[in-house]
Amino acid sequence: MTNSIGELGTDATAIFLIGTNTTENHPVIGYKIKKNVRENGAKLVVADPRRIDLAEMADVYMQFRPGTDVALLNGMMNVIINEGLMDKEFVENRTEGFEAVKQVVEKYTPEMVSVITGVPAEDIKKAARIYAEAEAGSLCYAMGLTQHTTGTDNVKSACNLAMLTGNLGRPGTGVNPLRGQNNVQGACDMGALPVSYPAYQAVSADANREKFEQAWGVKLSPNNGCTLTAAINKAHHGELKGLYVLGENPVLSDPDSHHVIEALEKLDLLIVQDIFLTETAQLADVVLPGVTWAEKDGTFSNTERRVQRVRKAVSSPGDARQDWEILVDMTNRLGYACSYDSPEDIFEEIRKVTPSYAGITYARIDQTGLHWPCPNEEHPGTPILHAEKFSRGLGLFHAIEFQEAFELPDEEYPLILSTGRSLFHYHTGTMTRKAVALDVHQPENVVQVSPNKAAELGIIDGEKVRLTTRRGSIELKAQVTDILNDQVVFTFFHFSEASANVLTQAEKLDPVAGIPEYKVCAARLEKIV
Amino acid sequence: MSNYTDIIASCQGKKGGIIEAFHAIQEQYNYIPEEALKEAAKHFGIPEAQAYGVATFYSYLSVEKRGRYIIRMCESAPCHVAGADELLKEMESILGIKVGETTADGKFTLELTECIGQCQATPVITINSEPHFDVNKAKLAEILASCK
Amino acid sequence: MLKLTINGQEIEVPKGTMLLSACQQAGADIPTFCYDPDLKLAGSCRMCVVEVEGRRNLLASCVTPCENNMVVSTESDRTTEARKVILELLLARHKVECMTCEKVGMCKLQDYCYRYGVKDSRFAGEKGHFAMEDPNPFIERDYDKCIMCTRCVRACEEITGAQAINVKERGHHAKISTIFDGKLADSTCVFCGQCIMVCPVGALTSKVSMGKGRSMEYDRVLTTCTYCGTGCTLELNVKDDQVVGVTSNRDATYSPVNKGALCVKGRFGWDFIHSPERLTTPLIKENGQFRPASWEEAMDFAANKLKAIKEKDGPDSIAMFSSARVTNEENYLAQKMMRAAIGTNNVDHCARL
Amino acid sequence: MAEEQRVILEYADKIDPKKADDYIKVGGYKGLEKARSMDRKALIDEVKKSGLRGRGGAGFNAGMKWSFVPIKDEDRYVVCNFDEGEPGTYKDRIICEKNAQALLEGMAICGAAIASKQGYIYCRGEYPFVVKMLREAIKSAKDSGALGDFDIEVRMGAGAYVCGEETALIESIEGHRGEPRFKPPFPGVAGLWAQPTVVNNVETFACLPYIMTNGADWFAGIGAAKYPGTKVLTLTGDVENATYFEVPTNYMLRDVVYKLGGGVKGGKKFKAVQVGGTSGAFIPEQNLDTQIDFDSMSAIGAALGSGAVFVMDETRDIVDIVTRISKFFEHESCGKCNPCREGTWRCREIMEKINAGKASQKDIDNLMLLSRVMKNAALCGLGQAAPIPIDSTLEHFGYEYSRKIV
Repeated sequence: MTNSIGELGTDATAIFLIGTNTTENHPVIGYKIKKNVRENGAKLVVADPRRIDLAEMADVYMQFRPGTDVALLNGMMNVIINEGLMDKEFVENRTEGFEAVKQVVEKYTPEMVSVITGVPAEDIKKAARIYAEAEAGSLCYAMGLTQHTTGTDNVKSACNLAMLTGNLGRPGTGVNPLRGQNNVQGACDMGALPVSYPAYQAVSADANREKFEQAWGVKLSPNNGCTLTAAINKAHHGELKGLYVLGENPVLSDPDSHHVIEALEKLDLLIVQDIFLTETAQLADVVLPGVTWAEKDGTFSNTERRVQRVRKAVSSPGDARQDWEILVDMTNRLGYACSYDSPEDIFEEIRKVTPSYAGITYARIDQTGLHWPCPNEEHPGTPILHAEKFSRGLGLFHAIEFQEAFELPDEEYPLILSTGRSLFHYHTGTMTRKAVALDVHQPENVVQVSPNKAAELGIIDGEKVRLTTRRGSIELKAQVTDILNDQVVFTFFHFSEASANVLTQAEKLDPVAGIPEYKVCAARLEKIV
Repeated sequence: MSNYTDIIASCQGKKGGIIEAFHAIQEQYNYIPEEALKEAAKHFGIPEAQAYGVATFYSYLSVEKRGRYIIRMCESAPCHVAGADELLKEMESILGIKVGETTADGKFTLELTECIGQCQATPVITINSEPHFDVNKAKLAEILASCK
Repeated sequence: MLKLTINGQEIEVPKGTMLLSACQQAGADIPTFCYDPDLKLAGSCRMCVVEVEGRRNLLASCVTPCENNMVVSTESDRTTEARKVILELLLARHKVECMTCEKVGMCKLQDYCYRYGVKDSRFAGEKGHFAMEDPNPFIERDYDKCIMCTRCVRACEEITGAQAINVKERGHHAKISTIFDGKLADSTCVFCGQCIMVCPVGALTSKVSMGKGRSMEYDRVLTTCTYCGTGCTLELNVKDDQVVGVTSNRDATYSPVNKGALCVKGRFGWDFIHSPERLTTPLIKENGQFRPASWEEAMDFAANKLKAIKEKDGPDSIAMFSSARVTNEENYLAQKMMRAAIGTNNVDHCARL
Repeated sequence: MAEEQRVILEYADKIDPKKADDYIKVGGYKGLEKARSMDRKALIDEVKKSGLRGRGGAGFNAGMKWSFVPIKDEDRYVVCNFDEGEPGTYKDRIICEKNAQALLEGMAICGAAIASKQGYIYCRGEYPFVVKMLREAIKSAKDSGALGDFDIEVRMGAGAYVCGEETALIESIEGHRGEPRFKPPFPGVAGLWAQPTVVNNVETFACLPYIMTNGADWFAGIGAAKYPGTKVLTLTGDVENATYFEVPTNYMLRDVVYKLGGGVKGGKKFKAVQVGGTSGAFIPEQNLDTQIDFDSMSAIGAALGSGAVFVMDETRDIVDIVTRISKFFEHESCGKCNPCREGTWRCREIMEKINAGKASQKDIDNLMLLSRVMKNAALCGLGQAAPIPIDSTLEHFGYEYSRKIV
């Protein structure tokens, strides 16, 4: 997030949510949005293919066809430019590349966009006005925006919209990705990415490499690594031989599970370090028992870049071992000598090579966490990014054309399948499926289908049905609900018994980020006879 | 009988008018059915639990099905000293039901009420909000017989 | 500034200050049930009444704005009498089962009865009986213990925005209820448990923690939630080296993101920690079957194989999936291991999934 | 009825209250005309000068109340409290049924004083026929042009005595549970929809046209000096003439019972009179020589309240009646505050125990303790007043209790 969570509850006067079912996936952020709308009269615009909880209280709700995000955002920009609602001063002083965008969005009239997205032109206009005219407009998104073959384009379009309206750099504004996992921000910050060292220092830049070579006292590879999804493909092709999986469960979380399993089975060595014998661990050659967050010390960085403490509360069971100790041990066995006394000791090293974390110490975040960038120990942290200027200087507009999703419905697979999370479970269910109350409350997967479509297919609520794509098929209960339209079905990916990712496609990913298109693929729903 | 939506819509534009809508619903149904309550909550933009809280707060509103004729016996002090207790016993015995109950044929529901502001002629009962004055045993039979 | 005399002490407060806050500033400990600094004022429990010279009635300090020259007494005979009677009235309706009540140690009714020496109630009579229904696996609702402070209703509306509950009926028949007093699961409830957080008595408790330990038996360890990226802080309740529950600290210093508010996963989804299915020993697969191994053996096995692959096929034939769930420190070590020890940049995690 | 002095009810049954024209023919809407010609401050001063005090029970100076209303950009409301729920009271119904236009005119005068264009009449749910009549009366007044741009909407209560409390009434108009708010803020500053709001009783509003037409001095000269004007009373219970009367406020209570009321029914002896509705004090024979005005009644520990006069003869069982009254309060407590919700319940339990002859002196002591705490600590007037019948009967009719104690 460019801005902090608290601002959504107090400072934002208009909130535009696209591709985030906030009350289910980031409940506490959802509370703040609701409170701001109810008590302070903040305006709310919701764009989502499903009429989610927050849509009920929205000033404008846009139920758009999955995968048409760019068209929708371009349409809003078209309205803003044509109605003279853009922030000219901001665009002139703080950005570049606007003319190209202006040219592209010119043809995205609300009427034309309405045809693509299925959203009434009038609603597009209303939404655009609310966001553009807001004193402080916050744009929030989650995986609904990013998990597309055009994910990067979608995000760039969202940034275009924010820059066009000057909704950046002030309290209550910002482009705010709501990140789905406790420490996904931190994992990125720490360089668990194939192209960068900690703090997003590109591995391809010689200066960076030299810096780390010096810090670590070893020669480093100048080549970008491969992404997670690419690694699976490489394993499939036999190019990747060994894989070390730390607390991940790609069998359930990665697209096209059959493909993933085949790939993992082809490996010479699969090491899995986890707390349970996950679906992925079951395929491993060696399994290393790590510990839960309740059993360890350390830090997590949340979606607003706030670094906070994690504290050990209880001992770990049996011979399960601190994850950091396992990693240090392995590193030593691999021939690179290193030793640390504690997680804090590791953090001290992190500070030295991670400029944005340099000013953060365990002592400083003992009570209240700090937002990075925090370059020195006197620095108060940075809740709001881009206040004076963007990291690159001027904000760069990207002119983006709408492209259809990779796999569109056809006669054989006439529906659009979108996948995501439920309030009651988390990711691959490794933890929540073993949390008794959560699993009792929601013990199995469902596929959400509109009343019309259900009636057309002769399906009744609660009936077991078959959901099929070109990759595979799962059987699960139908949940008949009017929150989605007749062309779309939705299911959750937490349940190994009926795993959504058996169905999703891994063939075409976003070319830049490598993100899979979990939000759109062609599917068929059938009654089981 | 008009449907809930139409009845509720007739209170359109009355800010905070959910109680008015409840009255209108009761006029048709003698109680507030669950669906009507939900519809009213939606119409007036208030949470369902709150609408239920409102409907159950007021003694003239009921969320339970009642008879076609709702008889209410005033038991406030002026009616009390005028013999309300005995009259009530008489009513219970004629109708064969206790206070709060509805006759098997769905005709009468018997309820108690506090003062209805007709104390010039105690004891008083109301039948579907219409007051009957100086009620005694003889008059009671007559009044009940007039309910078809 | 306004000048007041509270229990003989002169203090100054800014205009708009409520009497309760002024009294607290003057060092008075005023009992409250319905007052909650994070919620709208109710002024209904009347426990916080104080005596102000020249006023016929006692004033509820939580809803009375300070006025200049008020002379206030917070523990006068009249206030004590009123508080004792209120406690006795509440006790008369309360299902007293402190022996097994989850809230012991955190129960305001119990604390205040102790403070004012209220052993039993002179007004004991009929008890209301509210059916205890709710098959949900998270929240135990025992309205025979409810004291009608309505903090749960306000928290549900004002903190979470779920608006699932409200007060139904009136007088002593009044009760906290969903629409038609139905199950929470059929309402707009999202099982965040904020109602449990604000309940001052044992009416609302966690089913997941039931019977596992009471507040004086456990320590609270402040940590950050393991689920979504919001980064809520919470307190793990630890008794005998076991997590027995989750509570939250509502002070923004300790809970800057969520100020004590949690979601269903954070508040009720912790018991996997002690799941019997946890991995407790390293495993090595032989002939398609796992067998337990020592750490030495397992680490050796893994390291030797990795080294062999690197030798044969080069460092880029090895990859690591680090994790969005482990700590920064562990992620740092993971990428450092791949880069410094293996010699590849093939490290990624499920940021995109 | 030579004893009466009819001001509000002068034309009772001689004009059709629904018809503005009928009212105008007997001088109606002249007061409003005059009020509108006046400067707001002068108008409020005139009402202050008349000494008109609230007829709903609290007896607050009406002009004074209006003067607290801040005149800023926001809307302001005039609300008529027509929730008369005090058992034995029906004078507001009579005023409406006989002279509804005076109420409408009075509300419009108040509207002129606080620059409000919207009035609400909150009528109790027990009077659906009066609601209907009022709506016709409003339409007629609007059609005649007499009300000008002042609009009045009638809202119907639904059976909750507590809604007679002004903030509970406001909550009810807003479509909420009729639970009283804590004060401050007072409605004059933040009332209906958090806007400045004047809430007055039907009778208070109905006095205004006559004050405006005849002058403040005229009104101030009627009845008791500190509570001038007339008061509509309703007589119930063991009295020959169980009906309504309008009398000057310096009228004597004994005369209410014996002259207007025609004495105790059936020639029986007088035992007690409860004035002001069910929350009023029970007054024994020795206090009958008291003026009915607000202050004189307060002096004997009673209250004029709504003007209900409930007479009990020598055969009446005071404890039984108070037991019945305690049940009333138990039923009508809104349940918001502890002292009232729990207190009214326990009062009823103890009263029933006493009435059944099963109580001891200990129970009486507990009752008195409870009563004191309710008066001291309850949130609103309902809980504070609920013990008054108990206290006043324990004081004046203690022997009736002693008789039943074991």
